[in-house]
Amino acid sequence: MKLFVNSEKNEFVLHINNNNEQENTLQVDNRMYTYDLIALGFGRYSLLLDNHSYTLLQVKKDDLYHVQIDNNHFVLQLEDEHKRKIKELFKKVQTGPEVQIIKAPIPGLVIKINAVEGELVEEGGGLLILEAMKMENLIKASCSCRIKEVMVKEKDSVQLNQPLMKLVKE
Amino acid sequence: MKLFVNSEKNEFVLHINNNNEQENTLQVDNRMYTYDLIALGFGRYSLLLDNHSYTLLQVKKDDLYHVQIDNNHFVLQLEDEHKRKIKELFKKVQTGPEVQIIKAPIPGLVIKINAVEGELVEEGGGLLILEAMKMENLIKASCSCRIKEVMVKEKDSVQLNQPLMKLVKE
Amino acid sequence: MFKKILIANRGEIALRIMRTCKDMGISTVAVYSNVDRRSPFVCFADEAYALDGTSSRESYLRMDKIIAIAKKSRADAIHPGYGFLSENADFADTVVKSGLTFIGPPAETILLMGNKTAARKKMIAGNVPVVPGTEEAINDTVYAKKIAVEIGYPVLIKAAAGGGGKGMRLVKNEDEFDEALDAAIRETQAAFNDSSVYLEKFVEESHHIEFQILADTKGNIIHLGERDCSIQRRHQKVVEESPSVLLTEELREKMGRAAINAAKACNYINAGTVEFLVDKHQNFYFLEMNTRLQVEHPVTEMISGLDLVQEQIRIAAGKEISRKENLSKFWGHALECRIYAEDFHNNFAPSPGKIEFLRPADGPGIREDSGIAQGDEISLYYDPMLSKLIAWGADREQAIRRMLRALKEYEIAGIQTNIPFLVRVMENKNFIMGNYNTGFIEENREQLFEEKSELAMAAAIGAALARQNDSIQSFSDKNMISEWKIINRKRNLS
Amino acid sequence: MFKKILIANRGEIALRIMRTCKDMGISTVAVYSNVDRRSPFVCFADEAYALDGTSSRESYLRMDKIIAIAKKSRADAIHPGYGFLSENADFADTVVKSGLTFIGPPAETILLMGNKTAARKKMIAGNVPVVPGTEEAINDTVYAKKIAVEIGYPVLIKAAAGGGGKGMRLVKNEDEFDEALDAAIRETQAAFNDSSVYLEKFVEESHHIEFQILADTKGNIIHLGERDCSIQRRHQKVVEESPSVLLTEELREKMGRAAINAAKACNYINAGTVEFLVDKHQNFYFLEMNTRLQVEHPVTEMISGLDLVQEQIRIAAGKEISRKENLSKFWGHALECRIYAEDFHNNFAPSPGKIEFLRPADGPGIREDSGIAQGDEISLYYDPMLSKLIAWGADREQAIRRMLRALKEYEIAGIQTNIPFLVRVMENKNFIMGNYNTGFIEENREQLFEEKSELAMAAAIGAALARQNDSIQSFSDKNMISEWKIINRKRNLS
Repeated sequence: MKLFVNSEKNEFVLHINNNNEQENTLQVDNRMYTYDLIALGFGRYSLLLDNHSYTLLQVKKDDLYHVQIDNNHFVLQLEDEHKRKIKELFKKVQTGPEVQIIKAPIPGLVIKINAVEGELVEEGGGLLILEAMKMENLIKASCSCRIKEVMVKEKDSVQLNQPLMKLVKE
Repeated sequence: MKLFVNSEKNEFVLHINNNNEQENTLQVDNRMYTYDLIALGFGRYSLLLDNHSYTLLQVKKDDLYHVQIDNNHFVLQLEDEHKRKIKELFKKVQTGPEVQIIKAPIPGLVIKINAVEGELVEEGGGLLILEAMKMENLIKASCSCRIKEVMVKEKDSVQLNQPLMKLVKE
Repeated sequence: MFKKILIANRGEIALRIMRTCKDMGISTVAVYSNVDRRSPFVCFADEAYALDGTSSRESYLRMDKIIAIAKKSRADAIHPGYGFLSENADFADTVVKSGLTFIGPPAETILLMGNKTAARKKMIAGNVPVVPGTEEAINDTVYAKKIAVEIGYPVLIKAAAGGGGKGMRLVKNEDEFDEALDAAIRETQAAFNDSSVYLEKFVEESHHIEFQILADTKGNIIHLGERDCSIQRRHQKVVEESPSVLLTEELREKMGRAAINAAKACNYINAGTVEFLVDKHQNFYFLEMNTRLQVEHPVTEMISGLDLVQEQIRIAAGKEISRKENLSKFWGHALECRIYAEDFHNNFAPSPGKIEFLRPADGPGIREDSGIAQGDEISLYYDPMLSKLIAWGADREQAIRRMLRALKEYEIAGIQTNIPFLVRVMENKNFIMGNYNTGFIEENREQLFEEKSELAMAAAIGAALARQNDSIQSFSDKNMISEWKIINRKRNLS
Repeated sequence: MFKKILIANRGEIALRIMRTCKDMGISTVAVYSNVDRRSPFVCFADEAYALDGTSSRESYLRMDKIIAIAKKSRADAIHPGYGFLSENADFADTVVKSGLTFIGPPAETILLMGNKTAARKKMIAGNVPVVPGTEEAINDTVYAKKIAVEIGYPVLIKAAAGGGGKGMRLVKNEDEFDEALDAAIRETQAAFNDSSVYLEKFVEESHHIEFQILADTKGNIIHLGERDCSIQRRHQKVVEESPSVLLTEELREKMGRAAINAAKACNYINAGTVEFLVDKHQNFYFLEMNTRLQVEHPVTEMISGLDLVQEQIRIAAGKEISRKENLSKFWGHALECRIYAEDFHNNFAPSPGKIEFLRPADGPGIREDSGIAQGDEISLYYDPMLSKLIAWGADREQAIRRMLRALKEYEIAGIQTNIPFLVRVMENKNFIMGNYNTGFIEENREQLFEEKSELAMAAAIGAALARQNDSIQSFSDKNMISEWKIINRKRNLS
């Protein structure tokens, strides 16, 4: 089986052979490894890769795999060849201006909104202040954009990943 | 609701009132208590009984409740009035000689059998030797009885609670 | 000695205090807010009473409810922990007036040292060097800006009422002043119900070094050496250690003497901490005195062998402290890392959620003071600190290696924590060499926040294999069922 | 220094050794049997290799496989832990001949001290007092019985090849002799692959006191004081402490000197333990020397501040030990409790099963050396020890109180453990007063094995409420479903 695994920085192409022979092997970017994976329960796995031992904590959320090793977090996307081809086709037909949704990085209370609809903001400019766990957190613009829509108001309680503002790159 | 709870040594009669008023109360052997129970997951419960705090680990096995508090183990039987009446009726019709099944207190390997069928054994007499975790364990007779049946042979592997011998009190 | 103590706090510190109570044979009473009903400290207490409220203001800051519960449960004394009501003179006063013992200094001392501007004045009067800044709380923004220019940027805006980094803002130039002041006022109001702030010069390249003080009612007053708390994020301590690599024997003695003088100046009783800034020329300045148990007190416990909570309780009960001389010889070296529920790649933003799996570290040299259990829900209502990991070593190098090992061993799933950040601190060459100050995080940004890819391949392979493993398992379950069906069909046929 | 060490062991001790390796920057290689694939020590190692076998004989006792893996993984050295091959001179010899370093004493020393009867002879020759008994291993039952009468009952039958209580039987009179001898021979054969046993007088009301020795290749040899290991069940230690309440300064010095002489007599190198019996008149007798790391070594680590595994590795690498004088001043007091998977109400019979929930203890003064994780399956193939809980206190009283607190805090579900038994030991008045010897469990049966009912009512109420709670929950789930059905039906209608 061929699989594409993407993290923020890397892409790995995996070929997994599990023909139930003596040793399981897999190929990553042209190098062969033996492997042994065992589920420990509670989303924990023990992986031996060429006898190197790794303990993984793994949760799947919305098609993304959140994997933790030695307290390093990785967010991974897994695709087989079929899925990848469909996605590439979709990409080609996408056009239009780039729209960006600013989402709440933490749940909290909207203390102050610094931007109005239609306004042009600089990259790094303060958009709004979220209070959580008694600390204030300034949410900044990730690009120089125009505010298309402000989706919350002051004193709103917001959930994790709740859309706060819509920005358009012009 | 009225409940009878039996441990090896005690019996408690409980009346639980949970009419969803402000405070939950229950009555044990004529004394009233306020209570608050909350499930913590994994079979753990936090119980506040007249504000005294207990953490319980609980597993149900074969109709018996195994409860652990502060690392003290209790094996409890719960019956409502209906179940108790039926049981009492059954008890009355039971007669005949007392048969006792010696069960394996641990899983292990039968090393040696010291008793033969038909033999009379003293209370505390050695019946067989089970090896587990590299240590030998002598299984003793719990009463002065006659061996009715030997249900295993030497070198057998036995499971927890597997019947080993049948004894009859004469 | 007390028979029963009410702990007016939550989380790890409530549990920590209860542990010493148990060791001393003293019964414990917990009070809890609605969201904390499932918390380990509630389960661990001998008795627990609901405060019937969710926010701090409705629960852990409600003196009336807490004192009523103390009365109802027949507690003799109240331990306030840190934060919440621990530095509230009114509370200390009310506790005493209710006929109970407050485990902490007298109300007058709290009042004096709790008001950071009043404390500064007292120190100036006693010739203890203080950081240049305003002597009074600020009411007037225009005046404040003038003072800031006089002191010279960068300046710190600080809450007059409290500590813990809340309400604190670093202002690098005048343009930032208004916004920072607004935010500081809002934060201190929310945290301490008091909006007074003051200004202080921001001493660059400084060490934050504090001395632990113990003073009893019999006239004994000692210090237990220092803690270096210079590794801070968002003006809150993250890593603390004792002894400090910066202090010479001579400087330690000088600062220790100043710390004891500061404590004497306010007639201090019980455990307290005198905080100093030490600049690169080894000049030291009084910052503030914390009139309570410090979060990082375990570091001092490890190198002194004392139980500071036990000393607090002994002092409050009118007994002598169990040691009469200053601590000058330390037993090895100790480090503490605070484990927070936060996403360090996202400016240390809080990361609430449910703890799906928890396997803490253990082994030689490792102590943990934890407030959490598997299955707990970490809410946004309180401070995001989950636990404190403490490592002891015969020397600093061993303590760091052990801490690093424990951090890597620690398994927690369901929420993000700052553990990967702490790992990087322990691996940081400057930290290992002892070459750091309060600017550490800023100066080592690159290494501390670097995206790591060394384990990415193992993660990728693990994810792919786990997906396959789980689908094979459910597949073979199905096979099992269909085989059983076949057997049953055959049975039915025969 | 070594770059990579293979640990030829399992469970808590494998993990313990790996921790020190990590602290020293040394890579670790685990070897594992089929049932141990999921064990924490396999997950924790840098590399792990299957031994492809289940019983000890097929796996952890297979020298050939272990050495082949060491070669394959390019390890420089092998640490044998305790038990298994740790006191097997052949193994030590083969390791060295394979060009690897054995972390332990030379093969000749193991051979000499490993044969308990040969060691006894050596000690007699060197005028170290030994317990009366047979000088040779027993081959002849009739002769053995004659000797037993000469020594005088009660006598102990002991395995010549090993320790750890395996193959040991107490015989009170001649009637019990044959059966006990048979059992001892079978057990020692199974555990050590050697059926030789010998006889020793059973010294009643004695203390089991041992001295920790460190000796390097540079000629340094020191002791680190004693451990009192008199609390034993089935001739295996359950609770150990240091210092011993029994020893005076004078006796400590005398025994320490005898321990060092014993070590010198066999040209000892590395960490080792000299075991003595001390009778009620404070006479002491050499029992045996364990030529390996002891299970209870953490107790000495706590009161000395040393990492004994680190010292072992340093010595094996040809370096000096990090301390040159005997330990005469102890840092406080330390206790160890061994946590076994066993049912103490059923004569400490092993209790295997799956660990359904695990929340270990933590907090001030508590260290744990654990080999388990939640979800682990505890098998019957190996020793039932799960973990070691270590408590440190400024004095013995505080150490006991902290241990008691930690034991009560420890949550483990799915298997039975001896924790309730350990709690009773810590609560036992004789133990608290230090008034105990190897007969402790026998003499305090009543209190130790009493059926407790104080918490029975809370358990009963908890069970009843939990049953109700769970049924209400499933009931309300059903309600939810039916309401959704109604909503959907309405939707379908519109």
